[in-house]
Amino acid sequence: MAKIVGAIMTSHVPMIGRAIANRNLQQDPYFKPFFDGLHPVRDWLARVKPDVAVLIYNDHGLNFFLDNLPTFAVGAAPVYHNADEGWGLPPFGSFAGDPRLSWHVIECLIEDEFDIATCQQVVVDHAFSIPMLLLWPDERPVRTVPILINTVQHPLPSPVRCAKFGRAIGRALESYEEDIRIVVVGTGGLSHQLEGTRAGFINKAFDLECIDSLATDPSRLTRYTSRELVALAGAQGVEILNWITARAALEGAVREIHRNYHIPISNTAAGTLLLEPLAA
Amino acid sequence: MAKIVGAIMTSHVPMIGRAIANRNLQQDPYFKPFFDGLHPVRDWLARVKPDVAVLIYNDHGLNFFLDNLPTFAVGAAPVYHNADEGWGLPPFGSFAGDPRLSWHVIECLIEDEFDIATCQQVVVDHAFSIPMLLLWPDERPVRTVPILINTVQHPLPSPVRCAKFGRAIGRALESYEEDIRIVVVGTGGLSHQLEGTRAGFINKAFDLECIDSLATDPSRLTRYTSRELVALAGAQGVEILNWITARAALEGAVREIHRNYHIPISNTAAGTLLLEPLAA
Amino acid sequence: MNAPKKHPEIPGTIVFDGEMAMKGYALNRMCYSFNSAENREAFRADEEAYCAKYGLTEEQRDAVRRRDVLAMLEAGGNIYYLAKLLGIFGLNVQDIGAMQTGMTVEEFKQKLVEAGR
Amino acid sequence: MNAPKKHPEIPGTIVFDGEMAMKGYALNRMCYSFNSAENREAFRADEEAYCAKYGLTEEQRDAVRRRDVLAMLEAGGNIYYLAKLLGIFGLNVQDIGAMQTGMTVEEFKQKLVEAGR
Ligand SMILES: [Fe+3]
Ligand SMILES: [Fe+3]
Repeated sequence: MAKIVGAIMTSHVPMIGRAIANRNLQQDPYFKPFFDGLHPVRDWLARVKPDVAVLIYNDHGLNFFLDNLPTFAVGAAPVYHNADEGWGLPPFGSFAGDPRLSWHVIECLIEDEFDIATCQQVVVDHAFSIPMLLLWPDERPVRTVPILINTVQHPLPSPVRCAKFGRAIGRALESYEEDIRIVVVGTGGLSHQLEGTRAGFINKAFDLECIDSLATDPSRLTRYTSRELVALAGAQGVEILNWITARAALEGAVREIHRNYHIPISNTAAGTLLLEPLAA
Repeated sequence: MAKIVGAIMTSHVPMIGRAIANRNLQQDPYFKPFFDGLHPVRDWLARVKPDVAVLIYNDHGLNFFLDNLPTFAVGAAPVYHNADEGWGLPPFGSFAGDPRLSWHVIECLIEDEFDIATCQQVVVDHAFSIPMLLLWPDERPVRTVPILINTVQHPLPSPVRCAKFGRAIGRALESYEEDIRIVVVGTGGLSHQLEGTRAGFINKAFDLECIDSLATDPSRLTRYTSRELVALAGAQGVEILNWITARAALEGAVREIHRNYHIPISNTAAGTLLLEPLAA
Repeated sequence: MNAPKKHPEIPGTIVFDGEMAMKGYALNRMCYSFNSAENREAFRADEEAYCAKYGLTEEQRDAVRRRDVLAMLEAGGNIYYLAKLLGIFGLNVQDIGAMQTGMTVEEFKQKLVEAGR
Repeated sequence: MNAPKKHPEIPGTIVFDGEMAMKGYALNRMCYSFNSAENREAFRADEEAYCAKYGLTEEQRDAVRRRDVLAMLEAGGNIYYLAKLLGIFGLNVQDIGAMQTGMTVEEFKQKLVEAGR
């Protein structure tokens, strides 16, 4: 049977792409505090060697438009191409899919009454490619399953619904018959806001509360509405929904392997968190 | 406050389009038994004069492709155009939307934990246009809200989930603040199958069971899985999910105003059912 | 929930599930393009080139060449998309019903009329 | 559930909900087209014609002409789509952060560094 070996949450700020394209920048004082936080995660990955990464993220207007914007979507393609998003980030190539696992997850989620969209083709954006390159800078040893959450068009799914969705994803993965090791990756956040007169908003206290809650008591975050998350974490900080969902894929008690928090990368408070199920 | 005045279920067989384009055919013995069943429904509509029709139907590969196929979707456009589906049915023009009501429904459904896709543009197919023309042959006096259910790509939503979805649609409509009268229309069915060596499959006994159940005890239909509906009603007969959803929008006891059942139109058992909430 | 159960077979019916969807994507994508009259024209003008452009598998191309509906379904074709291709060939749902069941179109129509008795 | 409650205002923030979506559709649809380099080129070549083709409202065209981000948001623009248009103007998220808050870019960056203290 398949086994979830852990959950990684990490930011996907486009500016990180610069320091991926030019690795020298990773030693630059601006980027170093964030990249230093990734080494323990890469060491852990080298040790646990997952076969598959399930990426829980939000599309930023590359793959989906407002004419058909799913609340939750699951990719089921043999390969996912990263593409031009229009504002200058160079694409980072392609990522192998695992359509058989995708369809298993889709079957389970529909049976569990999640009304997902199924996507047999997905162009993945920086919220998928940047975390993949952060976690596996030199090779692409894992197959991937993209799971997308709407953070573009309100009403967004509530934290409660996302937590239920994450738990259902976890159950689906654990019921897969093949003996594979799966890591769940939630991308985005932490606090930031791009638009409006509150642009540049950061909420360090709330970010630290989020990291603590996800590590020790994730139910604390499900008290909030998605609107309240916008107020507390900023309009884009609501990407914490991806973290909440990824965290909920782990059942039972967890062990915190690593955390990192740094302000700023571009307009964003950047964070990383690695949790392992205690049973693992 | 808004009020649901009734639910109409009717078939959307493309061949009906011929007798819409050429009304003389409606007196032809092939079409007459079906069209005769519509007169009491049109009389009822002339009497209750709804302001809005909410159409619950399935797209047949015109608006959605497998790259982004929602389980449930809600349209929120100011106008919906009917278009060429590739196999010869001439389009029947355009239908006015009610985006404000659409967004109200969307807000309510997300709050109720239905993971719908939102669609600010929808090209409607024969499953929308044919019922509209059957119900309002001479004018277009209602605004519309399209609600789409996946019947193309398995896994489909279960009858249980569809019934919950329908009830949530009903609650959403009834909580709308404007004093409007709304009719819910479920389209498609009844038993038919286009593909495979079982093409031409019809199940009269099951169709009559469906009509009876929806009129008197809709919970009987939610015992089935969607796969069982395929076995019992045919691969396309599974469109009964649209009827189940529309019926569930009505709360409490209902009065049956009219029913009609006739085999065949093209490959399909064609039916019509009109129910009114007893409280109305 | 646990792993979805294996579903019982439904006689004479290929349920279009993930398995079939994986197989049929190229064919279905081509068929979806036929919502546009221009694309239907391009297919008519050069069928082989059009199929190649959409990367159809050899099994799919062969089924299309032979106008063999059952083979198209076996190759992962979904009937809702196939209907657009079959329309180009001048086949409606009663024609393909007859083809798939090995009847004449008249026999197929008669079978449906009798189902109502 | 009953009618969704009116949500409290969030200072300095326009929540992109149905209300804004209804207002902004034409602008957002244009911006979505800028995922394609060819379309970005066409916009650069003839901005007015490109805006007309997508049916922008006068309010939206005026906001685009003036490179006024706050006005684009008021006109229903969604930041995820607007970012593609702003990229054409050579503006990144820190540039527009400064514009919207009335700071210089250096001041805006400094404000972010200070948020970490
Ligand atoms: Fe983001
Ligand atoms: Fe149909």
